[in-house]
Amino acid sequence: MINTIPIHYFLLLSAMLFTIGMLGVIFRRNALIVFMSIELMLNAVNLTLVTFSRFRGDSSGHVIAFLVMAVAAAEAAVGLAIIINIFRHKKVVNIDTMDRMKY
Amino acid sequence: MALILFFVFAIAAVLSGICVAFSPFGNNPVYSAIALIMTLFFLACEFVLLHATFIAVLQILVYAGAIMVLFTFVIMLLNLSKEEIGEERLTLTKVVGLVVVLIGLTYQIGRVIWAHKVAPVTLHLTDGGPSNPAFGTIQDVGVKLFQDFLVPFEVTSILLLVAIVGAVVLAKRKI
Amino acid sequence: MGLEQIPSHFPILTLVTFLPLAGALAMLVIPKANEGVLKGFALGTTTLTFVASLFILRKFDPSLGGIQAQLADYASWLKFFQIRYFLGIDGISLWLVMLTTFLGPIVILSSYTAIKQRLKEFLIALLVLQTGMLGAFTALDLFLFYIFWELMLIPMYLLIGIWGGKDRIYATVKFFIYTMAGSVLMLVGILYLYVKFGGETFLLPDLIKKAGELSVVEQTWLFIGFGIAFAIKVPLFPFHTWLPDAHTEAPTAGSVVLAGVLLKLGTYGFVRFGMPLFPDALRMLAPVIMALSVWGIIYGAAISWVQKDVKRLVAYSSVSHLGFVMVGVAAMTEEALTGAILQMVNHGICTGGLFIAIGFLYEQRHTRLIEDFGGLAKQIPKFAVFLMILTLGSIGLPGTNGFIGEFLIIAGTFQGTFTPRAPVIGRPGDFVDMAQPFAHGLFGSDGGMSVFTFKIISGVAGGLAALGVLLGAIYMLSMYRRVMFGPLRSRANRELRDLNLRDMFVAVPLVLLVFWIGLYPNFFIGKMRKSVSELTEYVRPEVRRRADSLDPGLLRRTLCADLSGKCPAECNPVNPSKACIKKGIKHRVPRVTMRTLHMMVDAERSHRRIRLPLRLELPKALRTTRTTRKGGK
Amino acid sequence: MSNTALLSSIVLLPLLGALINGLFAGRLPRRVVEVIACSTVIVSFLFSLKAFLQLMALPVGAREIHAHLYNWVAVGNFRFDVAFYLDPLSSMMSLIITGVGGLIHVYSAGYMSHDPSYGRYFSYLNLFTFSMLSLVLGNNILLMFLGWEGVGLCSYLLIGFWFTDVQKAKAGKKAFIVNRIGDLAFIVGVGLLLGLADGNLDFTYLRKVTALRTLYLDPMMVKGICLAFFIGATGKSAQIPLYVWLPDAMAGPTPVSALIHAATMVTAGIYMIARLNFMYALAPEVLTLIAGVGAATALFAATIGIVQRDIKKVLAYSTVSQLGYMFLAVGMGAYTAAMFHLMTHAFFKACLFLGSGSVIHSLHGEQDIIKMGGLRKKMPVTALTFLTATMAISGVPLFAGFFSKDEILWKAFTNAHAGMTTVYWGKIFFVVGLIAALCTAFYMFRLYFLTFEGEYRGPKETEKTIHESPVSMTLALVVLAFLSVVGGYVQIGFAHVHLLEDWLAPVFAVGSLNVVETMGHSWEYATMAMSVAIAGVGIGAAYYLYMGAGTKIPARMMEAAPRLYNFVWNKYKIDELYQVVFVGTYRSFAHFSHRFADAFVIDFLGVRGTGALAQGIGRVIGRLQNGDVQRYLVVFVVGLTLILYLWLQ
Repeated sequence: MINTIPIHYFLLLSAMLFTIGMLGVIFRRNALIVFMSIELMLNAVNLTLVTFSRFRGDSSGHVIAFLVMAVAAAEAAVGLAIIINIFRHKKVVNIDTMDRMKY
Repeated sequence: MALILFFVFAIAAVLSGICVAFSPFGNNPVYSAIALIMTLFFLACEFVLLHATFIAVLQILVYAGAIMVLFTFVIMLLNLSKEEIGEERLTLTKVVGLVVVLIGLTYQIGRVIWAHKVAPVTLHLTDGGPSNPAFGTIQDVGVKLFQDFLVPFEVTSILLLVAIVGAVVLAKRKI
Repeated sequence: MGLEQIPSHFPILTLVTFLPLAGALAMLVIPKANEGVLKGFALGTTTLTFVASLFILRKFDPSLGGIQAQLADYASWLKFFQIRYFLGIDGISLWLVMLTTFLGPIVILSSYTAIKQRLKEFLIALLVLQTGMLGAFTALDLFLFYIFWELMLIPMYLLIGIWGGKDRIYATVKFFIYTMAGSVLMLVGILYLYVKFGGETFLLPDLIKKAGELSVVEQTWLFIGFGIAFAIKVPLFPFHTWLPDAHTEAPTAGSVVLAGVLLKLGTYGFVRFGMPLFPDALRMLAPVIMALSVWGIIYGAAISWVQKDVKRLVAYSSVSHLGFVMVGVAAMTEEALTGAILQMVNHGICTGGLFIAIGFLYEQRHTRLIEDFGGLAKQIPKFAVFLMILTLGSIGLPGTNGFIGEFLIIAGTFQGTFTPRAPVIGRPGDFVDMAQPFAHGLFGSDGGMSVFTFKIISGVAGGLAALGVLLGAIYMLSMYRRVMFGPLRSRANRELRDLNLRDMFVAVPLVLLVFWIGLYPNFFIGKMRKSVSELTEYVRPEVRRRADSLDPGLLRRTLCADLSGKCPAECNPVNPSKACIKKGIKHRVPRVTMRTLHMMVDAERSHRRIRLPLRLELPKALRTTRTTRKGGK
Repeated sequence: MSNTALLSSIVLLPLLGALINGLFAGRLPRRVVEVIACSTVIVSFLFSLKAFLQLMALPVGAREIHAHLYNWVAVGNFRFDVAFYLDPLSSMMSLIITGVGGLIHVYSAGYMSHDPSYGRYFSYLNLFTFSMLSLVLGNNILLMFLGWEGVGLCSYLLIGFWFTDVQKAKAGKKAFIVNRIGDLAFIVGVGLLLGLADGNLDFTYLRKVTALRTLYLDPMMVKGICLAFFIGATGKSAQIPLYVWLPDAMAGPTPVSALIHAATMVTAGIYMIARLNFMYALAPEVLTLIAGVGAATALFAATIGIVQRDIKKVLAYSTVSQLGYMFLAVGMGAYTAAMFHLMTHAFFKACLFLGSGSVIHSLHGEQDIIKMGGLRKKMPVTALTFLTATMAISGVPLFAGFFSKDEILWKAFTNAHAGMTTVYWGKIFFVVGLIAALCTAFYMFRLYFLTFEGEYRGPKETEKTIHESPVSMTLALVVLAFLSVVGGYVQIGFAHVHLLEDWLAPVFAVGSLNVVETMGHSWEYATMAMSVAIAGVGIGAAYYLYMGAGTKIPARMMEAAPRLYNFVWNKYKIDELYQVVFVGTYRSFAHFSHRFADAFVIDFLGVRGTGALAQGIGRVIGRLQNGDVQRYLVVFVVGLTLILYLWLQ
């Protein structure tokens, strides 16, 4: 018994991480931390994908997780570039100051 | 045994995850970055528990390695002062968000998960592993990737290319 | 479908429709600076279009019926959605197409010197607009129609917005949004029809065939959806307030096209789509439409009387005139509908001409206020004659076109009072739950409008519409007097120039048409007769039933009974005098009698009391027809 | 010459003249304009004469000439032709129109010789003749209506001929619009009639229909139609309540007043009712109403005429009054009497107007009779012809007016038909007519005495320039004066032969069926005696007050009852009343509609209100889209939670 882990444990872990990430996105003003929280959420999702992949015995979930990583990489690259750009203009990285929707 | 490992890694991941979003050490994003790296690491451990060795490796290499380096790079580059970081502010929206997330969403998700308790996942540490012994290996995932998911894979490469171009265009002062 | 059996012929309709668009495309390559070439090219294109449309007139066969069935051009277009490119023409759209092509060169000529900036774009917009209008008049596929309908909107929007007056932006946005709001409702209606019948067709004839399956409630809602789009375009009271603004701000050419053709699309829409697709709904809502349009006639006339701006005055007069047209449409008699279609053309000529005349003054004086003019008749006599003829045409003086249209509408509406109608509107029960309280007042308990009610309604409508003839004279002649008569006061007015040769080319065709339609309208009526009678018969099948049931011999105009001429006195044909009976002279029942008797029969059938002077024994001829009528049902 | 050619050339020749003069108005020499204008009408007159003779040659029952030109409108049930129809009635009318019209054209050549818009004037005048001829010769009501409105148009154009004068232009407009009120009723009548008559408006057809099928026609409907047509007639023929335009119409050139507003156009209403006598026979109540309105108008207008000072205004009110007589006759079912009076009135009233025109012409536009006097010596021909016509209108025995007016009064006294609730209506109308005759004799002779007798009262410097008018003008005067003497003899009853009555009998056959004479023939002489006596009293009073010993009395009467005088002098303030009641109401309605209903309720509240509402909603919702990503996320999470909550129930 001790060697088996019920699947919903993984799912709960994923949900907790996801919730933490979401709270981070909602609460933090610092754009960098918001970004990292997003990464956290992505990882939580990855965990779910991998869990179900294991559960179904089908490694397609791994592939999706791989693709998610690629997307996360792209997102991080572009997002950080945007942050740099905004920082140059406004000298702050606070997300609640970025509400003009166009520059 | 596996359960113990799971709990250790899970608790570590959750704690460091909390440190990412709500760092007890201060507002400096560096703390968050380090906490994130730790979270990623513990998650990689969880992946291993799930027989996802390839993903676990990628998690360390790509995520903790490449992406997080980019983050720290940017953090260093911006070199934010205390004033620039500023104070956190609690607004009505945020409070509403907190309440909803904690009570509503968590309750809902938890309810779903408990309602759908399914058969326990057996781990490879003991007998009765997956029917396919190669599950989760590079070979297994690689075959899938280059046969069934070839087009998404190639599209991803285009995405990355575009992201590179975009990042360069955005971050550069003058092109 | 049978589309493949359409005889192949030269696609003249497509040519006429797209010639202006082709011209507009060709004009793109002409450099901006060559204003003369641009104008000449646009004029040439529109003239060519008009000449080409004369071939339509020649090829048109007035003896053929069918909705838009003639000279059809067909091509499959978006196969997946069963959308077809299908143009056709019939007696109803023929004259509107001719009016559009006729006004084309006139519009270009009238703005020859008026437009100082962005001439090329202006001309292109006009040409594109023309294609849109022609397409809307000829399109047979509802989707295609919608495309053309919206295509007209954009050039008009630009015409008002760029070359307009002071408040042009306000006016053009109002025009655009107002019209757009209506057409969206129509689009919903079109799509509903399409989906309802299995997504197989957008073709009008097919939809008409299937529309019988619609319940009255559906018909009513669809009619309201289509109707609001058309009512805004007409514009029917109370959807009219965009019109004065748009007219006042639009450049002359824009006003002419707007009044001349664009507004007709509303009334045309009612005739083309409202009538055949939703006949039951139309019959039910006819009193409402009549009431709105009669009120529009009086209201528009009253308001235009107190306008200070000539253009606004004429714009409000359009509300009044198109009220006439709508009365004619709602009356649904053949005479009134003919009058309505003719009146659309008349309004295009007269009001179009009036706008040209105002543009002529505005171009020289840069004012449209009535008080700035006065006594112009002395200074510019030719112009005075031109304006007088248009004024007379628009107030409906006999001998001019306006009279024929207005008279046919008024008299035709009165005819409604005398045409007893089968008292069923829609299927009993269909409608009851939707408008019970409304129905109680206007309709009988069986859901049908009583003969008597319809008599009263259309009689009152006809009488009030006739009031428009008087009110029209009041505001038009007041305007004419204040602008043209009296002493020539202002110095600027003394420098006005009279019509030159180019203006004469604009004025003379309009004037000729005014008199042509006024004195020999049969040429115009003859082409539309078949289509109109088919349509009215479709909407009011009881009319056809009556015609069928009558012995054609009795329909001759011969009144007296006795054709042999032996009858000594003109005696009562139903009860001939004893002397005649002795001599064996036979009398025929004159047509009038037949009709009166029919009225009695209908009244008896519907258990309604119609005041008739005399109780008669029905003659044998009628007894048989009565049974055939029953049998035929 | 075929019938078609004959009839259409009668009608179309003046149109040809109008077109030529109209299109080349400025370019033709005066002489040519004159010749074209006059010759077309005169040739038309000759053709009318020829047609008249042709008609005479036909047997009595079949005196009809048809001329079909083309089918005008044919739609559905309706079918109207452009076709002409000559019967005794229209033949008589066409002779009057072209005859008197021709004379007036010739007269105008002299009268208008100094006017710059010579061509335009004659073009209008010819157009009028055309319209009037198509009115009387049209074979259906619609063609008649074409002429009916056409003459209205020409009247409008000619009243406002000198349009630089705002008052004149306004008078023209007023005439047209008041006429249009009548025309409105006319159209309604036509619309109703079309339903009864199955879309056929030919007079011959209608006559047969009504003669044949009195049984089938809804009597109320027929009465409604007849009433509508009568309202149309009150507009054109200037009866109460629509007479107000005619006095103002005197703003036009005097020959126009003579031709249009005295001799021809204003009689169109009488002609129309006479033409439709068969229908009015079915609506006797309407006939009584017509008689009542006619009698009231005759008296009412005559009383206004007594105090007027403008020579043309007096004549205008006199015209209204005389038209009242004609309507009285029509209403009594005495159609022949009405047509008889119409004819004689055309002669003497045209003569009077032309005479006044001659006076005005030589006085350079002076129209106030107080400033005239003694003109007989300077203008003997004018004075003599004017006197002749005055005697005719006043009913001096043996002059034309005597016969015709006497016949009307006699018929009023003796006729009765189904529409009269009591035979005493006729007696009442007779008495009213008699009083009106008294007034007529009085004011006409007052006019004559003030203008032509006594001493000249105008400014001295103009006195020298007073001269007799040229031959072209006096010629018409003489001819018309001659006609106003002999015109009455066509109806005089020798051995039971009344030329006019016999001539018109077939036309009025149906109409006079229901009319009965309640009194013997000998009463004719009694009424005749009464009217002669009344005329004598009127003339005597006028002589006494303006020529004889009592010249001071009018002024004293004026002072004695200034209010009454002013009230009558201001034409009972009817114009002002109409202005307030109708024009004022309409104007307030228009302003209310414009400013409040249209600009405020519909446009501001309705249209712009909708726009503002959309904008307001947009603004409220737009606040959600403030760019705060975190708020978006919260909203998103709330939504997600709700969806989950609902979905997982």
